[in-house]
Amino acid sequence: MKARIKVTLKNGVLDPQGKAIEGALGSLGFSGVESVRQGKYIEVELAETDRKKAEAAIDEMCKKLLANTVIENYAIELDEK
Amino acid sequence: MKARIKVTLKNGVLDPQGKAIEGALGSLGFSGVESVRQGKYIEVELAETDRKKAEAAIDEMCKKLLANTVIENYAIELDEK
Amino acid sequence: MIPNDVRITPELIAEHGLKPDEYQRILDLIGREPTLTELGIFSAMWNEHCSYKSSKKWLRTLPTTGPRVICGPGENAGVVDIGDGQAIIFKMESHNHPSYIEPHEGAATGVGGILRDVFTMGARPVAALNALRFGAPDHPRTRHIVSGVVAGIGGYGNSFGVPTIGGEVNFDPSYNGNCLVNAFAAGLADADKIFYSEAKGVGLPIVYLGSKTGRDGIHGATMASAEFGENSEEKRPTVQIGDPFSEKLLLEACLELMASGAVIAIQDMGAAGLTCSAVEMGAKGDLGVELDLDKVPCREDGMTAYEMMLSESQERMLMVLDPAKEKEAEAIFVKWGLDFAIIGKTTDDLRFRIKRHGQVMADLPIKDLGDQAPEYDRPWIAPVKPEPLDPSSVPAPNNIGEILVRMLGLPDMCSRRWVWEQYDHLIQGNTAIGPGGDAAVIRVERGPKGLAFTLDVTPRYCAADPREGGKQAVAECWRNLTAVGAEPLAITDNLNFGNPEKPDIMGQFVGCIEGIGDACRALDFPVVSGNVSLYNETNGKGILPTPAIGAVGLLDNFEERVTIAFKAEGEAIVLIGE
Amino acid sequence: MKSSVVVFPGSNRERDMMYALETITGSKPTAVWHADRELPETDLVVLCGGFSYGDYLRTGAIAARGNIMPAVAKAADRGVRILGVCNGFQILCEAGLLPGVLMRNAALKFVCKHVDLEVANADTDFTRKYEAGQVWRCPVAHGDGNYFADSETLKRLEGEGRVGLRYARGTNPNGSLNDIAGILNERGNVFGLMPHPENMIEPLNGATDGRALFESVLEAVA
Ligand SMILES: Nc1ncnc2c1ncn2[C@@H]1O[C@H](COP(=O)(O)OP(=O)(O)O)[C@@H](O)[C@H]1O
Repeated sequence: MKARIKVTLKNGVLDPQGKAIEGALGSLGFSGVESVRQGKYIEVELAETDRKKAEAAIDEMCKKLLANTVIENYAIELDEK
Repeated sequence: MKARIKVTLKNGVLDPQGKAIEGALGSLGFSGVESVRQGKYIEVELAETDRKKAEAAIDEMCKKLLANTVIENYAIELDEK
Repeated sequence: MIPNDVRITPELIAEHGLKPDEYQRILDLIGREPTLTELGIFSAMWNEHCSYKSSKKWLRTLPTTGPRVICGPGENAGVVDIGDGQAIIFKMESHNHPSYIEPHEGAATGVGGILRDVFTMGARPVAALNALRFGAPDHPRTRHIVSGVVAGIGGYGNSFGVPTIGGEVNFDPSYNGNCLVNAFAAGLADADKIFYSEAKGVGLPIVYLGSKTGRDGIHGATMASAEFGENSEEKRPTVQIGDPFSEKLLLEACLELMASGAVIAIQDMGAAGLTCSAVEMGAKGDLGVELDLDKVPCREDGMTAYEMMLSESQERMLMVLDPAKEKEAEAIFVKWGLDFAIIGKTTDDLRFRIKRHGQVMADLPIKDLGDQAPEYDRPWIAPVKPEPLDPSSVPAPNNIGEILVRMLGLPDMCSRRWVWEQYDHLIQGNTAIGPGGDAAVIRVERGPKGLAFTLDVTPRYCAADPREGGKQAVAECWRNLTAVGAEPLAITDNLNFGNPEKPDIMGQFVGCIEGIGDACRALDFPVVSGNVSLYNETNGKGILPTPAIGAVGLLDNFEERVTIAFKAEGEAIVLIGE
Repeated sequence: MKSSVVVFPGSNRERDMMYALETITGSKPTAVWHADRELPETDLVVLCGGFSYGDYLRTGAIAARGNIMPAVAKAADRGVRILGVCNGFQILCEAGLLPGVLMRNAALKFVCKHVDLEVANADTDFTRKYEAGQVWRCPVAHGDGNYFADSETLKRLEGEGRVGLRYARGTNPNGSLNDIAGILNERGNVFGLMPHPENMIEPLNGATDGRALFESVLEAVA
């Protein structure tokens, strides 16, 4: 089973990276960029084949390590391989 | 228009962060983790309302800045707001 | 959207950390019920963190003057003359509670705050140190906090470009729920080009500089003064994110701006940013301040006056501008890609007036916000001295060598290389003694002078006998400076204690201050700046009393520095002292 | 020798670099602002250490696309010597003036310490004042110094003697492939390295072995 996890900053949390990218896109001549937010994208390959169990395990991993839930949200998608 | 961009390392490119996460998950007691790869997830809000044009602009941004195409792949999704 | 005219209930007052009698004092001062924004402003100004209401009485007993002291406590940082027209500007500040909640960002923004304190006064930062205290090594949260704090301190200082050259790391179960992160910074400036926060001149523009304002850390300053309970994890989203990149730009822009002659007064926005900085600048200059919040650069939509006045967004400054230099000043900020906005003016009516959408959201007597802050002479009792240990209860070790090895491996004794290798301690090219010695030494610009820095305190000693522990901390700093060949100049302190409303904790505080004062007077070692962090308690249990001392010394020639390594075989080893 | 140091937002070792250049070459370098589009007349362009644009997105990525970079590339084409140190090395890779990329350190931690550097090729404009195989101490201070290139590129670099410096005696601080600390472009006039020779130039620094690198360039342009 493969899990695809998006980790994004919570609303209102300052995103210095996004701000810097936004500025760089502007100076590269891209117009009409209203905002940029940067997050993480993590792929985890699991031996687990049971969907429910895999989901629970990944959720636990996000809470414990992959996301900093103080400032970040996460979203999980599961793929059969 | 909102673009969601996933930037991932190409196959064969070393991923020290993914490796470290893999190790950390192991030491937190998660078993059955076969591999972890870490990439970036970038959200860009565009003023552009034409889908085609937005797509072309985002593709250009990825090539010019958001991804280092020597080592990274990217994938774009577009949302109407 | 938070309305400004909500009814002020006892619950709301309590949520703002104000006691009923403190609220009564507000009613007496302004003669009416405050608006919500006004309540927020009072809560920011009158909390322990900004008003020093429990500690002021005792801080006044410290010696703060000396022939070399250019500016003692009361400004962003202390200023000491080091000869040849140069001055060293330094201070230490805590970021304890934020670092417990989000170790990386909490520690990072702590470093950011202290660096701003130093460069607001016109100095280029040349050294950073940090005193860290964590819970028991085997406590489940300790590892997470340690790695986050160390990475956060390094991440900020390394990117900003200041060498982090020393500090302390200790472990004790009393810090399990309450780590201590005390950050020290020092900067160099010309002694005749120091910038202060006192506003001068009526009708002059007040300018906002730096990053945009968001809803970061609203009520952070209040949080930093409230005891933690079981539900402290829930307060998380008030954490601020540090942006060392913006801070580095702010440093360069500010130094350029100061050199242009445009700055009349300047103040960084720390805890409760806009409120404390504006009130302080106005009150010190006997001037009123009027702000139009519609002009404040915001990161988020729909921010209310209340939120803007209490936001703790980082990397921001407030200044009074010489209007003749407006264009020039703005150009400097544009060049560095930072916000520059005239958001108000100084007035002659001694009012602190805040407008939003054309409406007056707050209108308060500016001097009273600071001067009339409550001040407490809290009851205290001298802590009971612990019984001396019975030596016969401690069996002699069988093998001294084995014990030595064990001691060297103890968490409090082992090498700190794993910490300081994560800090860039070499940048600027002036590090003469890096981390790992008694005191760190840097060359002053290209020499020949050198400056030595050290941070010290032994909390166990302070717990056993606060007065002696306070003295010892100062004396240890003094010894560390002299050990590298420096002449001790002055100190800053960071007084970390538990709940001052408890007489025994207050007794620790009083004892430590008396001890620090005694030692400083005996050694002619004035206190030029400092910070107090109280309420370091979890579930009613306080930390060990931890008055960290940061000290600075001067070497006429950095080449005369002395390092701890033995230099050759066959040399005599001499033990000096009592 | 005329030298210039490019300053990006977030550069932070530019003062160290300018001091080193001035002490060793005897003339003051020119600071060049990243937003400019032209370089002054110069024999050496230095991209210095720091965290340009906060290291956000990828280290060196945003700086590599700055206004001044086309001029730097043109200068490289003309044969002007270009030196990239630490963040400067990262910028050169992102700009395509050097192959490969600098990834996060294998231990995922910033590392500041002295390492041993071995001169892998002493026949370059940047290393000629060293002996081949000479080992010298030099500080590193970076979070992303883990050199990576595909095996083909790596083979070419090695085969063409374009690895100038290597971490020696097991002191590789970041996991870089083949212990690579510094590499050259094909023509040999662009050199990027992670360590900081500019912080190893006077007795205060513990040794002065970093000087030879600058002296090599000085000799090359004479
Ligand atoms: N323990 C102390 N000893 C001496 N001076 C202190 C102490 N604590 C605070 N001060 C001084 O009181 C002033 C206000 O401190 P603080 O509120 O921490 O500054 P900031 O406005 O930067 O937060 C500062 O000038 C500081 O130097």
